[in-house]
Amino acid sequence: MQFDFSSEQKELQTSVRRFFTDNSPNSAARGVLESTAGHDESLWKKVGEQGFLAAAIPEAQGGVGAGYLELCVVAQEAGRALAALPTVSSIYQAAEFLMAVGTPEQQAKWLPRLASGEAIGTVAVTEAAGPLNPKAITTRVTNQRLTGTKLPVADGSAADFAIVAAKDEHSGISLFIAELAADGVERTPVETVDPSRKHARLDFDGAVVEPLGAPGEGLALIERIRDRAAVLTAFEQIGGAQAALDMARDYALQRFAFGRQIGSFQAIKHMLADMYVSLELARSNAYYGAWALSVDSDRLPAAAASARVAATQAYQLCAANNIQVHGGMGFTWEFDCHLHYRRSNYLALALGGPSHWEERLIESVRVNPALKAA
Amino acid sequence: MQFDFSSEQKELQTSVRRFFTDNSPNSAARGVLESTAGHDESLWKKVGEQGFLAAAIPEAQGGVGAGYLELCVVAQEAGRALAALPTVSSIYQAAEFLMAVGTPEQQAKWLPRLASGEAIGTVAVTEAAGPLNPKAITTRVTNQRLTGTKLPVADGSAADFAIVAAKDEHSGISLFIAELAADGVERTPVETVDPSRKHARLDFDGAVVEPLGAPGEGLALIERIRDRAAVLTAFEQIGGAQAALDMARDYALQRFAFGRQIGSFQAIKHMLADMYVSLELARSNAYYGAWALSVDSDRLPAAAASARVAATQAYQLCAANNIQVHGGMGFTWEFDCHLHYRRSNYLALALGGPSHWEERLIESVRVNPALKAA
Amino acid sequence: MNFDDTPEEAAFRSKARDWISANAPRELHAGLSKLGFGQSDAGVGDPMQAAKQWQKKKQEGGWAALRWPREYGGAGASAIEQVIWQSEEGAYAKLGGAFTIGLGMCGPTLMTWGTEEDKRKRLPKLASGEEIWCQLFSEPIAGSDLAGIRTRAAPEGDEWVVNGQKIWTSGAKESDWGLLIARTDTGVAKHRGLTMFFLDMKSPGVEVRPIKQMNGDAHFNEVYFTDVRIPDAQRLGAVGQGWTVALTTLMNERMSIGGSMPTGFDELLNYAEEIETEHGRAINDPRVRSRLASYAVKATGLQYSAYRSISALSRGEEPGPENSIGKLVAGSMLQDVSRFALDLQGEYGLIIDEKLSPDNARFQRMLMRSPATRIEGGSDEILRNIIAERVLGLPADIRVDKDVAFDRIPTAASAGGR
Amino acid sequence: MNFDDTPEEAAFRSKARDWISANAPRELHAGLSKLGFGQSDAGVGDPMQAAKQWQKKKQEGGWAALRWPREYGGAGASAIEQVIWQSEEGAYAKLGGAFTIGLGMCGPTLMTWGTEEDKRKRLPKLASGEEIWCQLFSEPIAGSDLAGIRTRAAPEGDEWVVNGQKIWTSGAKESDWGLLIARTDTGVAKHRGLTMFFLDMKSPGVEVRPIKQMNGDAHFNEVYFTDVRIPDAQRLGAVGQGWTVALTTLMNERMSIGGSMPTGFDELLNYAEEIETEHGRAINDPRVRSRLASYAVKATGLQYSAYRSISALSRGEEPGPENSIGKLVAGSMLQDVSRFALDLQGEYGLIIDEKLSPDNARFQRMLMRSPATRIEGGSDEILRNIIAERVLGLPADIRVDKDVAFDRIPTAASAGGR
Repeated sequence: MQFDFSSEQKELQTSVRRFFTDNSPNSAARGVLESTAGHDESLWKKVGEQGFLAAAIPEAQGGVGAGYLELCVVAQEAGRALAALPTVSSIYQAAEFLMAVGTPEQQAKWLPRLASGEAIGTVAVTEAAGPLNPKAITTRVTNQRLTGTKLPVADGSAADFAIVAAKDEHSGISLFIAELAADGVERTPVETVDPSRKHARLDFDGAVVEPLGAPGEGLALIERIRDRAAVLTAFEQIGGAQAALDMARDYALQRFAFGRQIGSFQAIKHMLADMYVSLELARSNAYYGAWALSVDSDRLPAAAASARVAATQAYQLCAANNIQVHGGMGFTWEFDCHLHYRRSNYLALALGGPSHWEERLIESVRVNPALKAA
Repeated sequence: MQFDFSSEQKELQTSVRRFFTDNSPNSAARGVLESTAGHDESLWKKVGEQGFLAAAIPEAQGGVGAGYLELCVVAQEAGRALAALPTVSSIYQAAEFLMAVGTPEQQAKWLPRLASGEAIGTVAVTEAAGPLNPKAITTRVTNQRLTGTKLPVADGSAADFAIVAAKDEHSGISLFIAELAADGVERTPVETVDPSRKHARLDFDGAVVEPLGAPGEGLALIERIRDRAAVLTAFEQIGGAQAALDMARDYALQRFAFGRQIGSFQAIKHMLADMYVSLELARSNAYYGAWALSVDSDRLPAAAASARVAATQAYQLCAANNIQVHGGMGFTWEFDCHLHYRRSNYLALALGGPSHWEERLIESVRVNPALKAA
Repeated sequence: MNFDDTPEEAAFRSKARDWISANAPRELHAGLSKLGFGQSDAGVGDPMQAAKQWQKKKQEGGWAALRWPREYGGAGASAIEQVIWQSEEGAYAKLGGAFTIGLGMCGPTLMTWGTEEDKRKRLPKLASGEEIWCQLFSEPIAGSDLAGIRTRAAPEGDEWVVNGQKIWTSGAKESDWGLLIARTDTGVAKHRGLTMFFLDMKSPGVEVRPIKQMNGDAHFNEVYFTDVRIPDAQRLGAVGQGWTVALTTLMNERMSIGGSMPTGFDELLNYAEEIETEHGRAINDPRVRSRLASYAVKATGLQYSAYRSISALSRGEEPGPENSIGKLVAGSMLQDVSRFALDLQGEYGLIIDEKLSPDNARFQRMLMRSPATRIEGGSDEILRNIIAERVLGLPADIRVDKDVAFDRIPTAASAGGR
Repeated sequence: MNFDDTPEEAAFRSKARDWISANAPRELHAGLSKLGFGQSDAGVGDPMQAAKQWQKKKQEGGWAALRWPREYGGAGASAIEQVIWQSEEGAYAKLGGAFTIGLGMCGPTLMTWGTEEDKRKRLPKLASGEEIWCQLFSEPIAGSDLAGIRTRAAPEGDEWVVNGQKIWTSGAKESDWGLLIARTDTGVAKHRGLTMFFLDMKSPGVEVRPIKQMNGDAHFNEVYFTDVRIPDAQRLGAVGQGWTVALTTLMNERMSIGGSMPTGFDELLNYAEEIETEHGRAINDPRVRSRLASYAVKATGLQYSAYRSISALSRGEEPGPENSIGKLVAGSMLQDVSRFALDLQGEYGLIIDEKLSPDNARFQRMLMRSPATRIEGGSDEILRNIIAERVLGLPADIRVDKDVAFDRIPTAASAGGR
């Protein structure tokens, strides 16, 4: 048993962290947030060149083939750096769908370009508020033509294609690949709680699509891929939580009130201790998720849900309390606290909200009690 | 609008408090807890003589007829004093059932003796773990003879009669009065989390009973009376919570560590502040419940549930944190902290647990949105 | 214990209701009603103009500054009458945000510490909405530690010359007058070297810069003072007595009675009736019900606590530090409620757009506004300290800045610029 | 990252499993398995005898004190081997409670600070269960503030004469030896006047009085010292170095690796499969599921954090203060879980009777035992301070008792006996 990243993976982490420190200071995320840019294009290009995105994509398909543990390392640093990149949509989801059920042609067409960052893929599932179920999907495909509206679609304006969940001709939910520059697709930016990762509304009016994976299996596939994405997203979340905790700690050391560092007051000390505890619980759950993902364990659903639930709690707590420690300054646009607050709330909902994952956790633990604590 | 007790009621409170201080120090509750005594008999006698118990029982039936606000005042002080008395069973419930649906004969037979404390009544509903519903009741009455087992029954060993919920001959749930000294009744003490208010197991084997209230209305009646009892119990709970908070505060002032009063550490200060906040929220909800009870408002179900939920939270928090403030001493048998811890957990479950009341609160608020906050 | 109106109260209520129905800007009601916590656009056109119109009308009708004496532009009403008025005014009260600081804090401070002439000249214009006031207390270096302010006021003839910077000043841009606390002596202990003034916000040397908040709004400002001159006649209280005067202001902040803090409970309850979860209608989902119940008792607990305060007030008692619980409870609850509501919406909850988001983006706006509630007007930590010390009688924190001359108190700079 | 055994680990596991299956007291397994947190009667007859038998057998088989060197009675095994052993030992480990303090804290302290002779004489008997040790640290006046102890040790020839009182001493009645920290100088700062000893618990002048706990058990004791004589040879570390020695003991407390704290999660999950709520089977009730999920991530988070510690340990890193999270999280969770389980039982949950209560009164016993968890071995408040200061690098609390001679530190008595 070795429950930690290897020394090679830790070296990778050091170099990825250095890369993001150099190339993605918070000001870069802020730049995207304050502009209409969909993401940080120059960073995306560099990240692609480094091969970071391609860690889990096989060499045969243009990737690096290093593995999921390496991709977790990258995700954690991207989260820490607040990187304004389409990671969740293009890498943690679109590439995974293609690897899981894409035809050789689909894989050959897209995977190398996703791996290099040349192309961006996304997933278009949601149409309305509430849980994801067949009733919630009204978008429809007839004769390979898609009609309906999806929102919010992460990176919907920048993406080259979207994997769309729609009703097929037998009224099952199936997946389709829609190229977004094609006719019959209209994209409109949609404002979300975290504009450093832009979203769009996609209106399809007879756009040509091709099927992805087995017909009628759409929701099951989404669930399967979301488990994988949940682990990777959890690493973005713990990276972000760590950054928010570090910010808060540094400020508590720096800021004086009543003639003392505010970090010398137990109210602040214990708040920070609770943030740390929450983060460590999340980190340990995420490690387990990383292991389950890396070996394709049958414990992945439970491990992914645990990683997701704990990471969401930790990042939301750390980001909110970071504002609290900063006092009034924490609530200004000028300070970076809100970047983490926004990101924490975006990531909390990106793959379905906390309550969805709580449900999935309990369902999975019942099926596979191996996850139960000793 | 006058949202407070009147000055007469406050004077009553002062004298009731003085009475309990003189006659029911914590050592009295401890005495009952450590013995096989069912309750504090000498205190019960004195309380009866003072007419405290009879506050809400009409003069015509041997009571004082003062009103429910006065009974709330008494309940709060009884809770504060940890009084080892059958208040919840005999006064808040048995007397209420009789006043609500007793025949004139039943009322005449029992109410004056309940009012004076000469007789004790109780309620025997529960038979098993879990929610209260028709399935949970297997006790049965045939030809006015009761067969089955009830536990835990508060004050079951000391009570003269029990109001028993049982299946009637049409398989509806009805209420019956069973005299407990009669043939066919066996009583066995049952250990509970708070032995300062003893419970028993009652085995009925063909005991003679008489019906109380309309047949088939048992569960509805129980619900109706429990709403009333919930308000009164909430006052016992906030009285207890106040006492636990006071104990903790006093200890925090008295105990030194690191050369300072432990009450000068923010960790302790803020814990006590949170206890206070919880108590004030409970107190205000209880006041509203008292008003609704006193005027028989249609808002009583919602008000009672709110009072109950908030008071349970407050007493459980204050009692547990009182132990925490006391450190190791708080966990000894010798210190009184556990008396409140026990009582808080007993009262939390006495009329059905917190989740039951949460359910009832939301159901009632939906029916009567007047309770909704402004 | 009585929740119903007495006959006198009922008469007052009906009078208020009639007057409102005859005079209120009914066309604005719908927009104001749906305006949630953290939302600023009620679609009322120029909000300041609408606010001033409503305030002036109220004053003419005898409904402004209800509890102030008539000679200062008020209505001489009782605490309970004010509560009745507020419940009748309802959503229209949201028009009056610009006057909250002036009516709630500056006016009462002037009432206690100002000269008769000041009071007769300034208070009626405050009551009528003609003049707007702001409160110049916090500084970048002195938030929770308010007595640590550094803005200097130096005497020069019968004037004071002020230099320094204030922050978190609501409505500074629109204000005519400001209530200013400044340091007049750095050689004595921090609480002893302060003095209170009021000043014309149009004085030369006053510069106001809005602060953009994380939610995009800009309700707060920085205010810079460069050689600003204030006549000594505009001093409130003695030189060096500023802290005592400030306590009056802060006590009156707590005294802003009546409508308790918004908590988000009603909005969540209503929303739960409308939407579906994985277990059917949200209101029928036991998980949602349980959360709603624990929110419910907080919301009603705060509301009834406010009623208890009013009852105490109407018996002539002063509102005490126990009123600190309102914001303490509501602040974190708002944050919690908004997160919970977004969770119910799933991925769609990300959208923050009045036209697309469920319920007019109410919960998204609440999410982005609520972190400030736990900070502004006394952080959670300060409020817990107030309860612990002033309600429960626990010892003060150990103070390293007490009985030390202000200019010798440790600061970030003196600690080596960390 | 690998959760599976390496071939060497698998071989070790299978060896351990075989040995246990051939040697463990199988007849006790059922009783030990159902023994919950806060329950003491496993139905094993004389628990001390059963404990000593099992420990002796383990030592003979080479499975006791696994990580200790062989020359001191241990097995020279690795951290991961110890974890594997613990997972295989399973419920039988519950037999060994009496040795926890000795093996986990006193032994390692002796290992670091004792003479070679001490170690060869005492440690093997500790490892074999022949001798039981207790730890004499806390005092009535000094709990969280451990360095505030007042038990005096005065030198007399080559002996020390000890007077004073200790408290919260687990197993003092059964112990042969005790690890004692005493004050040898009251005129210097509090941390500097302490010295560590070990002593024969049968020495004249040692009196042990059990403390009855709120749950009726009596695991803890008071220990009184009246002119107890300890040879100077039984001093550990230099005179005045006691605090440093104590830190070794406390660090080893954290080092007690492997099985993480009980949290109550598994028990609650199993129970939720069995019972009904108002919404059907508890496990299908969304409210219960949501609570279970938030407990689940704490339980697994603690378990995997323990694995991370073990991995760090097996790389040769010392376990640090981050291990404080275990008890901090588990303590309040146990209290919460037990209350929640009782709530599910309704009024019936009041009953605390192994024969009547659901699941063997497991949750009732947990309710009555769990408040102690948040206090013993470092209160929640101390643990948060440790994390804040030693993990996050925040400043220490302001200390009024530092750099002050011990006998001049303020106490309740000096403050006027409040």
